[in-house]
Order: sequence, then structure tokens, then C-alpha cells
Amino acid sequence: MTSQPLNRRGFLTRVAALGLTTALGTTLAPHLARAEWNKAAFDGKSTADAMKALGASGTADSADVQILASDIAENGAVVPVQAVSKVPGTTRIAILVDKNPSTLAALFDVGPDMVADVTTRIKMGQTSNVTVLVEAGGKYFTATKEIKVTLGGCGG
Amino acid sequence: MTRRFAVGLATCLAAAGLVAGAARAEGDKTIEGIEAYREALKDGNPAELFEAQGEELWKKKAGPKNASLETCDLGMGPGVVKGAYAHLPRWFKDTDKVQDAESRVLTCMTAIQGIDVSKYVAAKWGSPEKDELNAIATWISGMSKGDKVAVSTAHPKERQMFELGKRMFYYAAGPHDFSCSTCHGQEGVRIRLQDLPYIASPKGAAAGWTSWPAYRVSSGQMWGMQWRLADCFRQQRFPEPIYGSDVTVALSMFMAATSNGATMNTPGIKR
Amino acid sequence: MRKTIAHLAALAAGLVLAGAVHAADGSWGPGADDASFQAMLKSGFRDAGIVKVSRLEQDATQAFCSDPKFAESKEAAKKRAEIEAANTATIKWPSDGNFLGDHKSGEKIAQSGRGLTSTDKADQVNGGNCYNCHQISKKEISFGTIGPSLLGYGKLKGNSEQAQRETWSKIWNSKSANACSNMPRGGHMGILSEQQVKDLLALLLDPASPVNQ
Amino acid sequence: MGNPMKIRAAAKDGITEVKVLMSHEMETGLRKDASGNTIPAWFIAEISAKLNGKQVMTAQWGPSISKNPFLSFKIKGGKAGDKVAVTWVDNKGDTRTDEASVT
Repeated sequence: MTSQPLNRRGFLTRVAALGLTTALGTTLAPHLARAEWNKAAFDGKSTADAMKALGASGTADSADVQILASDIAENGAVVPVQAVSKVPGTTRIAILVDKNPSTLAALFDVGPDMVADVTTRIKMGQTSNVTVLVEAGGKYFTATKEIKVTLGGCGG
Repeated sequence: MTRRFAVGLATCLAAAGLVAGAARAEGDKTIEGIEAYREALKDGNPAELFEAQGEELWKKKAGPKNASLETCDLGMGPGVVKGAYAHLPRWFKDTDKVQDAESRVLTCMTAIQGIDVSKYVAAKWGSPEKDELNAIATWISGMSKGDKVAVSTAHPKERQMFELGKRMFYYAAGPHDFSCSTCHGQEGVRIRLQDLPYIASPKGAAAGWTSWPAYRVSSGQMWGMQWRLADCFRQQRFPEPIYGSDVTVALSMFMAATSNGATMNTPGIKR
Repeated sequence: MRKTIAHLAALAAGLVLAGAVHAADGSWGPGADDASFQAMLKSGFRDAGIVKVSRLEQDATQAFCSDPKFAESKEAAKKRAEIEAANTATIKWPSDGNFLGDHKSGEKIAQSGRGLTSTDKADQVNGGNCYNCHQISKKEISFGTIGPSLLGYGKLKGNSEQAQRETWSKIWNSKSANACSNMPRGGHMGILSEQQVKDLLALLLDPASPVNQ
Repeated sequence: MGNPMKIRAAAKDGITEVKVLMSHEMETGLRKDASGNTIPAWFIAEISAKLNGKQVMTAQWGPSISKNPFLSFKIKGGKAGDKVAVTWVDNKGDTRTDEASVT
């Protein structure tokens, strides 16, 4: 267990105070990933928008891409989604929720040491299509599934 | 219960017959979907994050006496946490009261750490104070995971608490005439898509008692039984039950003792 | 409504005493150890938001139904009928004689479970809580089952004045027909306005309502 | 620096499955507080994992990931006793790393 050295936190706090960070605060955040945080893609308001920002063109549905999720989510705050690609040479997997204000939920770089099989939990504001987008060898493949979001509890 | 329910609604029941076939097919699909959803959630319960916090709080020196809670007696002797939750609520000699895990922790915070717990009792749900209490209860409950519920009603005060809880369960009041039993007084019904355990039955009591504290995915919050009960009362349109008060312990006693023999599955995960 | 409660509280006090006799066989339950129970209620709750502890005071119907074993018994038959009659007497019929409002508004009221909780504001428009317990429109798959399905309700029941009056009395004061119904007394307890009850009636009875499609 | 993560890593048939629970609010930036002010976005933006010090997984997240996030992924190779380290960085620049042994 290691935690952030205090001096850098202090620095970031000061930076934030000066208003140098953007609304999403990513400009000066340290980067672990190879790529910069893809603001344009995460700002996408629809699947088409986000795909465009990700450079995905000529996408095609593929049986080698799987989206595993229940048909109905009892609560939109937590919707488990598993994304699997059997496409050889998969390098990226994205999970997109068409009707969310921020359509792109997650973007995984699939390196040589990784199996193209990831599970996470997403928020869904309403019933929507959820798409798994896979990039392999410069080509793009998708699988889409509608997940219904229901109102649970007493609504009070 | 079934009878009084049926009387006034006979006409409506006839209407239901008309469409039951179509509704059932649709309903089955819905239930299947919900089952799959619940199954997927079980894989990683964020309650674990709160258990870790609770353990840390238990072991951390705090309060005017700068002491940890590690000598707190939860009924199995000072410092024994393993298995304690499965035997709570119970009567404690030092307080001459029946206490659940959460009210007992308040006693220990007062006696061992010298903390004035009134601020914890008064604090709103979701406040840092209540979050601490919830985390501690979560950890304590996890230390009984897999144990059989074994709550005693042998002591007269335990017996009394059980009976008072049972009576409270059926107490109807407020603008909606709701009691606990309005929703939890019969087998196999639900609110919206939420299954409602019939808490006066051993199976239903177990479904409730053995799965709280639970992580609520709807709010991303960790709820102990005290919070669970408080929110039931809120939706019953009742005033707010005071944290750790007899009325909350009595209901817990009724539920826990009714579920005796069931296996603790805490902390749980819920919608 | 407050007046009614105060009035009925007196009745309730009488009932509680009667209960003590019924529980004299040594068992617990209502009537037994009443002092402890009242002390527990008094020390166990506090005001929260718009909800005051005075809400714990029961009217005669609530007190009677809080002992379901007795309330369902043969001995209680007379009392049950009295309670139903008292509740029937509270029903206020639509002031302009029109029973049916707008079914679309009715659907919204049926969907809403808001109102009168400690986290609601005083100006919150109360919902009917209907879908919490009933299937109503086919489109809504998230419905409860504490009450019977109301899908096709008007199709079966028709839209005669008698059907309207029966449905109105059920929503206005459910305890008029069944002393200990699980259903709230929407009109009587001031949960729903007259217009809201009209809209709910339209949802259930209007041939154009999705309930009857 | 947030609260500790919970990491479980289990090796089976040459694949190590890693399950991670993180403690984070994951605010969308769209919600309003009681007084009507927008609660600023605050979410884990980047996440990565190392197996015995070698980077094996990187991802970018947006505010559509649930509060107290859960992530499960699979690494080729790995055996009991290997170390899996997971690091997140949020949009405020806060970061946390936790480690677990493969079982």
C-alpha cells in the first residue's frame, strides 16, 4: 500500500486553486496510461459522437464481440457489464451507453499480457443501448444490447 | 391477513384474472432479468471496503480516553468479535438492557473511549459520524459471516423485547395507516420489483436479518440494520426512530429471534 | 384531517383498554404490558422534517388493525363492521358530480410514491403510491403485488355510475369496505386531493386509458 | 489519497483473474446539492495494473462508472505469490496504489 507523497498533493491543490485545471481537471493529472485521457471521446453525447472521437469508422457488428449483462437492471446506479472480444489482435475495448450524458463509460487498452475480457459496473440514467466497441488491427467491431433500467423500491 | 385482504378487493381480483396469463409471461422475463442482475452484483461487494474501514476504526485509539474499542464486550467477553453478531441482540448485565450491535458499540464508545455519543446519535444518516458507526457494524457483522443466528429470549428482558418488537411490527399509524406488516406481513409479495420478506415467518425474518448490514447500490451507501429500520419508518410516514433506541432494538430482537438457526450472510448487497 | 385524528384518538384509547381484556390470557401483544409499549414509543422517536411524533397517535381504525389476530377473529366481526361504517361515513363525493378526471394525470399520480415522509417538503405534491402495490398499465413492468392487478380494470367493471362510486369509495377510504385493508385512505387522510382522485378514477375507468387498452 | 482498495487475484490455468473494488464517489458533475449548486465532477479517470512491476493493464474511465467502482480483468500468466499492483488517478489528480498477492 503506497500513498501519494504529500508535496505533490500540495502542488496539485495549489494548481487547482489557481484555476489552472479544466472542469474535468485532467490537464495536469499524472498519466499512467500511454494515451492522454481522451476528453473528446468522453465528452461524446451519443454512441456516434464518441465513436467518431475514438477514430472508429466502418464499424461492423461481430459475433466475436460479446456484451454480457442482464436484460434488466434493478437500479441504474450500478449495472454490471462484461465486455469480451474474441477478435484476434484486439488492442482496445470501449463500453458506450448511448443515452448517458457521457456516452463513453470506459476505454481499455488491451496489451499483449491481457485477455480481452473485462468487467465493470456502469451508471445508466435510463433504458438504453449499450455497445461494446473493439479495435483490432485498425478495424472496428461492435456488439450492442439494450438494457432496461427499472424503478425499484417505493420511489420515495 | 389473507382474508382481510381479500374481502374488499374481490372485484379487482376478478379483473386480474382476465389478464393474468399475459402478465405472467412478461413477469417471468422481468424476474429472470432481475435475478441475472442480482447474480452479477454478488461478484464484488463494495461492503468489503467498509468492513476494512470498520476494522480500522475498531482498532484505532480515539476519544478523551485515547483507547481503542478492542476491549469492547459484545456479549462473548471483552474483545471477542468473532461470532458476536450472530448472538445479538442480547441482554447485557452492565447496562441491564437488551442491546443490538449498534447500540452496544455506543455503550463501548462511551465507557471505553469516553466519547459523548449524543452527537453520533443525533447525526444525520450519511454524516461522517453515522458512516463510522455503519462501518463498525459492517465489520462486526462480517465477523459472524457463515455463523448460525442464535439469539436468546431466555432472560425476561429479552423475552419482553421480543414481544414489544412483535407488537411494534403490527403497529399501524400515520397518514397512510402503514405498519411494518403492511409490506412485510404476507408471503411472496413485492413493492415495485422489490421482493418483500414476510418477516413474521422464520424464512422471511432470516431473509431480512441475515443480509444486513448491506451495501445499497442505489445510493452507494453502507446501511446497518439501524439505518434499514429508520428508512422503513420513513417510508411508513412515521417520525424518525432514534438510533439505538428500544424500539429499534425490539424490532431487531423480533426479527433476529424469529430467524434463529439461519446462516448469517453479512454484509450483504442490495438494490 | 387533524381534527378527525384527535377525535378518533379518544376512541382509540377506549379500544386499547378493551384490548387489555382480550390479552388477559397471559400472552403478549396489544394490551399486554401497555405501559412498556407506550414508554418505548415515547422514547423511541423524534420529529424529523415535516413529520412530528404526534403521527404515532392512532385513530380507532389503526388501533383496531394493529392487533390483526383479533381484528380477523369472529369476536371482532361487529367491531369490524362498525369501523367500516365509520369509514364509509367519511367519504366525500366529487363536489361537481363528475367522477372522471384526466387519465394521463392519473398515471403520473399512480407512478409517484412521494409525499408526507420526513424527507419530503411540505409543498411536495403527494403521489398515490399505486404502482408500488398494483399492476396498472401494461407498459409499466416495475409494479408491486401487495394489491391485485388492475390491468383491464375498467374493461371488466364498466364505467357505470355504480362502478364509479365503488372505485371512488375504495380510493377515498379503502377501509370503508375492508376495515384493515393494506391500502391507504387516500382522500380521507388528505393524501390525495379531490382532483387527484378523479384523475386516478379516469386512469382506471376511462375506456381511453391505457389500463383498458 | 482515498481509502484502500480491495484486490483479489487468483491464478488458474495460466490466467490470472484480478478483481478490484475501489472506494470513490465517482461524481458525474451533473448532480446538484441541496442548495441547488452543481456538485463538481470527481471520478477516477485512469487506472492501471502491474504484475510483478510490469504494466499489464491500462484504462481510461469517465463519470459513467458506478460509485465505489468494481473492475475485473484477466492477465495472461501469473502464479501464486506474484504481486499485482493497481493504481488509480482521479480527475483531481488524487491517486492511490494498492497491492495484493496472487493466490
